[in-house]
Amino acid sequence: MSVFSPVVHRTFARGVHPPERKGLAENCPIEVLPCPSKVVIPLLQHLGAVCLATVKPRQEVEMGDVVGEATAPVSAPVHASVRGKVGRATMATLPNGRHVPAIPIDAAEEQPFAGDALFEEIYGGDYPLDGLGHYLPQTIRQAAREAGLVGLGGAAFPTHIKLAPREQTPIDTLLLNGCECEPYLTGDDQLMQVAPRPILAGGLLGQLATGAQRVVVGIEANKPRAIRSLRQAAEGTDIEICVLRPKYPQGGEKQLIAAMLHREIPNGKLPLDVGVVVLNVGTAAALARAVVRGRPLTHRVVTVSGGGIRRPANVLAPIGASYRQLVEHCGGLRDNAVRIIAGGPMMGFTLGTLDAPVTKGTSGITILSEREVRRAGETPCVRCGRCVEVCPMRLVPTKLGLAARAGNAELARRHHIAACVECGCCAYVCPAQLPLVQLIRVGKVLARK
Amino acid sequence: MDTLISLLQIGIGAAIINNFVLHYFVGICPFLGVSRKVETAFGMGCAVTFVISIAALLSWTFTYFILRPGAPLPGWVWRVAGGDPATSVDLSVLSYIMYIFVIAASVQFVEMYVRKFFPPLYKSFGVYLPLITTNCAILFACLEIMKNLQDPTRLWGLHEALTLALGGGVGFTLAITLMAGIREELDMCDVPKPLRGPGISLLTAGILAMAFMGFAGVDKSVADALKRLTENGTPRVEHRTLNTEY
Amino acid sequence: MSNHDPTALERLINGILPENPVYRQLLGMCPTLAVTGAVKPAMTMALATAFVLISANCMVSLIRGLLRPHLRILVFTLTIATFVTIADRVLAAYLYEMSKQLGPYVPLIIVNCLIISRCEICASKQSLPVALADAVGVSLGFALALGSIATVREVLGSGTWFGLAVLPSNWPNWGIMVLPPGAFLTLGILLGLVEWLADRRRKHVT
Amino acid sequence: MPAPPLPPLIEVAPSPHLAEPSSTTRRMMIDVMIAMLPVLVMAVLVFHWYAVLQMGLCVLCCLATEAVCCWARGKPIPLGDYSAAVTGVILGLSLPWAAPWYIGALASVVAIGLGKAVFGGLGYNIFNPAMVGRAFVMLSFARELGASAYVVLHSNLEILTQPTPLTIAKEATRAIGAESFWPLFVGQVNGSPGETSAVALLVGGLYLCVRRSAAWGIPAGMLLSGFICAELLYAAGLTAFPPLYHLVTGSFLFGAFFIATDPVTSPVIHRGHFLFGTGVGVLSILIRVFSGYPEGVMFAVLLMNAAVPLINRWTIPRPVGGALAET
Amino acid sequence: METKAPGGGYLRQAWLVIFLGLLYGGALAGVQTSLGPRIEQNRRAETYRVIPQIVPGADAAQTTELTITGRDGKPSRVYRVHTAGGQLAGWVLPAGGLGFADRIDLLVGLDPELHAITGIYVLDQKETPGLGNFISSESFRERFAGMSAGEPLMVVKENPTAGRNEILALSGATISSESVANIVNTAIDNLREPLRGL
Ligand SMILES: Cc1cc2nc3c(=O)[nH]c(=O)nc-3n(C[C@H](O)[C@H](O)[C@H](O)COP(=O)(O)O)c2cc1C
Ligand SMILES: Cc1cc2nc3c(=O)[nH]c(=O)nc-3n(C[C@H](O)[C@H](O)[C@H](O)COP(=O)(O)O)c2cc1C
Ligand SMILES: Cc1cc2nc3c(=O)[nH]c(=O)nc-3n(C[C@H](O)[C@H](O)[C@H](O)COP(=O)(O)O)c2cc1C
Ligand SMILES: Cc1cc2nc3c(=O)[nH]c(=O)nc-3n(C[C@H](O)[C@H](O)[C@H](O)CO)c2cc1C
Ligand code: SF4
Ligand code: SF4
Ligand code: SF4
Ligand code: SF4
Ligand code: FES
Repeated sequence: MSVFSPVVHRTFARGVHPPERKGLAENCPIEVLPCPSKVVIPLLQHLGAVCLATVKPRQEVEMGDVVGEATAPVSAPVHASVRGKVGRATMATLPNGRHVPAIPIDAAEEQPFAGDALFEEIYGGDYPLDGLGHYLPQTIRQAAREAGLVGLGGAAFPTHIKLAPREQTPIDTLLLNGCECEPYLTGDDQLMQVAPRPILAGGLLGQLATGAQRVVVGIEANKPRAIRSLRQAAEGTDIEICVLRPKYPQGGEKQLIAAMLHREIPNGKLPLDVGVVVLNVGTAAALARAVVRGRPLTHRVVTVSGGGIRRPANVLAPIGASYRQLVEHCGGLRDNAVRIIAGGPMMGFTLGTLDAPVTKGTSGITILSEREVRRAGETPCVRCGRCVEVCPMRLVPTKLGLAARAGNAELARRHHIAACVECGCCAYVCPAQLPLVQLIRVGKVLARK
Repeated sequence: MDTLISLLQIGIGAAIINNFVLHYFVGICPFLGVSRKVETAFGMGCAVTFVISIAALLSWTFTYFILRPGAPLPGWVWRVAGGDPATSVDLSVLSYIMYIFVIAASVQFVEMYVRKFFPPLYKSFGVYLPLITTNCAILFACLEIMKNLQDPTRLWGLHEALTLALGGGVGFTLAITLMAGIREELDMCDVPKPLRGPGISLLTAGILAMAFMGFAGVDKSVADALKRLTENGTPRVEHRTLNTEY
Repeated sequence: MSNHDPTALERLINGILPENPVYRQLLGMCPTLAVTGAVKPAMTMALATAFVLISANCMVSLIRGLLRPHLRILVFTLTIATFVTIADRVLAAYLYEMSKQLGPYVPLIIVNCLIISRCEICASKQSLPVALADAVGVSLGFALALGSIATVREVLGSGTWFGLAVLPSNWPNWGIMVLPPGAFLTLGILLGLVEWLADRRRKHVT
Repeated sequence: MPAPPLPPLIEVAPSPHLAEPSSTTRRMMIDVMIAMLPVLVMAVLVFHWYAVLQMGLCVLCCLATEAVCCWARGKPIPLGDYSAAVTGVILGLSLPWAAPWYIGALASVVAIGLGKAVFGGLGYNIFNPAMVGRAFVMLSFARELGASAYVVLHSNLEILTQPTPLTIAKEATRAIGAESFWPLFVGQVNGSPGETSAVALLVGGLYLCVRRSAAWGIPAGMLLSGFICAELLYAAGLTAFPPLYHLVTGSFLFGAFFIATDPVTSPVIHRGHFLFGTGVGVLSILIRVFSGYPEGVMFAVLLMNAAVPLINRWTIPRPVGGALAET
Repeated sequence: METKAPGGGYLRQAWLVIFLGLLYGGALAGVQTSLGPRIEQNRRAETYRVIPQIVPGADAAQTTELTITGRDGKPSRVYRVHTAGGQLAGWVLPAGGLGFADRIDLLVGLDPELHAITGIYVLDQKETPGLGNFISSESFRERFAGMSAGEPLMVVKENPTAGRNEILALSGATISSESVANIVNTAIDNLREPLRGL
């Protein structure tokens, strides 16, 4: 399509074009999940240290109360997402397989907000885009920290750390990541359509906190409505909207920075080191809410989509709601469902159960049906080099896989295994159906020794 | 010019056509034993090339002046000692023993010299030096030089002996480095169990030897071509007729 | 394995199959590859090697009490080189054609690791009869290996065995078998075969 | 409240959960066969049914050997991936049609057995199986496969009574004129059935490259380097064929598009493809011009196959963001 | 194991080596004196045995070996052969050069006047079995007998013309055939002048 469009949009080198299948949930406005009777709030939803529980069993909590506090610099507090009574601390299994302590809360009958009111509470409110100048950087960071803000784009890195100033490498650009290049996922798209102002306000606050000169929103050309809505809202501000040619994994921050700014992040370094901070659009909206209205992060938009779900939707869900509740809200599984994936189909983890809680990092639940996955058996690598052609990090995935299989750490290191972002492009194109990403994960552990 | 061309011919011949390993089967032990990793294999190749050249220098000297039939030195001693000038002295029966000691001495010498004056070089291939003493590739080079000195119609000079040694060493390095690259790959292949290790290495060497046979005749035609070009500048003068016209 | 020094009989038997120098220990690969284009030169080579090995082993065993580590290898080499020269001259005198055909591979026996390893492992430690038995055993094993490889190569490559035609005259000779690649391929395949048989026996026993 | 049971098929698998549907090993092999069609049509036009006979024999023997080898190792018998069939087709088309039956059969057995199975089967072989088989019989039956094998003096097919272009090039005493280019290009000459028609090979080869079943860097490198090398030698008067002739005669194009491109035995990185192709091109021409053999593609491919592990090592790309500094 | 003082040990070692050196030296000297002549005779017989085959009428016993310097400046061995009656029967030149695969060594027989080649013999070659190795065959060698030694030999693939000094190549082994012809040409060219002078 982009071949015929008059504008040739920017993008990064290599990568793949998986079928987008966004149509399933693209036109579903965000709906609010009816308050579940019970939520289970994991004390670790982010990259960093586990939180310390601050509530006792049978204690009554309000929506927004702190239930776990951060005890280390790289950590973020967690909050109650409903009003209710704390139960006995348990363990929850996160989608990535980790067992972490969690606080269950039995929701009260009476919730402060429900339905549209809840949506209004989370994403409504007025954000004066030209009246934010008075917020001090420390205030912003402090608010982000207290609100338990972590990246909503997937990595769930505590946001206040990202916003901390750096002396050696001043930040010049703040990027808002609205790519959402994973197939099926449409939550960010919807959010940009209905709540552009909080997003932009978050961007401006991020700018204030980091001292960046520019704020740019990166968004793929396949989301025309979101682009229009953001453009409208951004009128009169200095925020730029940069439209990108759709390609996976554009949303990966290294790729995004390469596509938009033509900068390469040295391996082992962070965007900060090249003077860039990347925030997911959802994170930006939550930042604005935390700073301007002092509200913690208690809810997020989750896309429930895929050929294995009866009624694909974008759902605003409280953190700690179980996957089962979301799936049932969306009509339940179809009989041909074969994979339940936390996140999108390219990078997400499969679950063997629906009893996992939604966390701050849950961008979607993808239920794939028999037809959508190809489960051809694995055959030997024919060294065709297709994986090499698509690897956005310019690695040689076939050698990484071989090295992992053979337990050859030296080979893995020689091929820079640590640079892999596990985007899955290589495995996507591999004609031999090698589980390259899985092998590379094994290889990374091996190479570190 | 002719000398250069004939040296080229000897060099090409020793390096790729009559490759020491793949054609004459000498140096098989290091070829199979020290070809697990490319770096070590290359180091071994360099070490062998080095030692082989020194050994060729020494053994040519010994053979030319002492060991070949009609060599000047023993003849002189014989006459000085009052022997009958008509009987020639042939010490070639001592050749093998001499060569073996020449090789052992070269290895010792090279090791000492390199350690003293080129420590970085020593670090990179010094460890292989002692392994080389019993390497037949080096003795083989000495024997080839002997063969070409014993035949009075060939009577190689030092330059020819050194070219053979250098060509042989380069060919050895080429073969062992290629082999090492392949073996690193083989470690990751699903080779049938009985063939793992030496079996598959030999089969690979066999295929490599087949591939190298493609060079048969290259030394001769390159030399011929160069001769034609340098002699009269008229290319493709051939003393043969062709009955088929295209 | 028992930890007593092997007896003469054990040495003899071990050398032939269980510790076959070529198939099990990969020693002496160069002559194994180089002279096995036909059975006749292979057997001549085996004979020459046997002569050198037996003489050297006996000699070394005789003087073993006098040997010091740093001079040991020197003495071995001197001994081996002398016997090789003798073998070489005898061949040239009585089997001139064969000697020409074997070319440098007779003198190369000097550096054949098979011989020096037997001197080192057995002869420099054990008495004359044991050293002799060891040398005979290993020589038989070596001859067996050379003979088997040469048989495959000569039969397939020339249709003959020991110069006698054994395949029908319309058999197309596989020329490659008598060329260098044939040597590598045959040895590789035979090694695999021996390994496979040994593996099966091991499984059978347990 | 008991949780309702999940559908029975729910499974756990590593990401990614999608795969490019058209990308399979089998599909690549089928592409080769499709690309081979024009070549086959020309072969049948030029050599009549002889062309197919040798090829059919080789395909059958290759498939049989593959089945036996896999059965012996207790592996599933993977004839469905068609790689053995491709080996058979390429082998059959590269042998002189008139070679006795046992040559095709032995070449096939060696190709799959020695060229492929001993390394572990599909994907593991270091050397191009078809070329291993061909080299084995070429070195075994030099008489039956040499230059004279192509010439059948009393054949009623006129083409077969002429020597092959390469023989002529090797023995010509003067440069060969331009008037004979056209038959070379179309394929109206003697030779192995797969190699005579340059135009059919170009069509098939381009299809392979466009389909990405073959890496285009290999033929590109090979043609470029072959041309330059031949030009230099021609200018020096060492070969009777102008460079363009060298590219369209013998198995140069066949090699460039169908043989050197075997993914298993060529490098995996683009820069490596080009290097590999360049090596094959240069060696092919050098061997053709200087060695005792009329054609060098087979040897050149085998030689460069041996260098592939080294090429792969030398061409490891610098990852985006550079190498991780050693800590 | 030995428990002698090191000094004594070294001394004994030195004696041992000297003793062994003498022993081996003696053995080699013995071998050389007893077998040397025989080996020399073998080497000679290799050539002499075939002389009657390549120079008709020659008697191997009536052969003298000469060393002359050829045009290339290197010493060359040649054989002057005689009939049993003592008449000059011709010359035999050892010659060598590269063939298809490796060195080819030949003997070339010439008539007394150096006008014609009387025959050739292949002493050593490693050409491809079944192809190039037929240069050793009787039928190939015969093609050289009677050719002129005054002008270079030519190799053709079919229908050699009588009187034009053309040799029919072995089919499938043109290169080996050419190599042999070239070696013969070079050897004659190299030695014709010096031989004339004898
Ligand atoms: C392969 C890959 C794909 C990603 N795709 C997206 C994406 O589509 N949208 C997104 O917001 N973040 C994506 N991320 C996460 C971003 O790299 C980055 O962590 C995020 O944009 C930072 O913002 P946050 O901290 O607010 O989440 C991806 C990461 C990787 C490694
Ligand atoms: C892949 C392939 C490889 C070949 N390799 C050789 C070769 O190495 N030597 C050869 O003589 N012919 C080879 N041929 C056949 C030649 O291309 C050509 O047909 C043949 O040499 C005819 O030329 P000639 O009559 O001069 O031998 C090969 C053919 C193919 C298809
Ligand atoms: C394996 C193999 C071995 C060969 N060996 C020889 C050889 O020893 N001598 C030779 O002249 N040609 C040999 N050739 C043939 C040459 O490549 C070349 O085709 C031939 O000399 C052309 O001669 P022709 O025109 O008489 O067929 C061999 C070819 C092959 C494939
Ligand atoms: C483009 C392409 C070219 C191929 N060329 C060859 C070939 O030249 N010889 C061969 O044996 N197999 C060839 N194959 C088939 C297959 O890759 C080969 O048998 C593998 O080497 C077997 O592991 C080819 C396959 C493809 C896709
Ligand atoms: S895409 Fe798959 S088959 Fe191809 S080289 Fe990569 S790992 Fe191997
Ligand atoms: S190697 Fe890593 S970075 Fe490259 S494509 Fe594969 S998963 Fe992505
Ligand atoms: S001769 Fe040397 S390299 Fe060969 S096996 Fe013996 S010790 Fe190893
Ligand atoms: S010692 Fe030499 S001759 Fe013996 S096997 Fe080793 S390399 Fe070959
Ligand atoms: S969804 Fe696009 S990179 Fe994550």
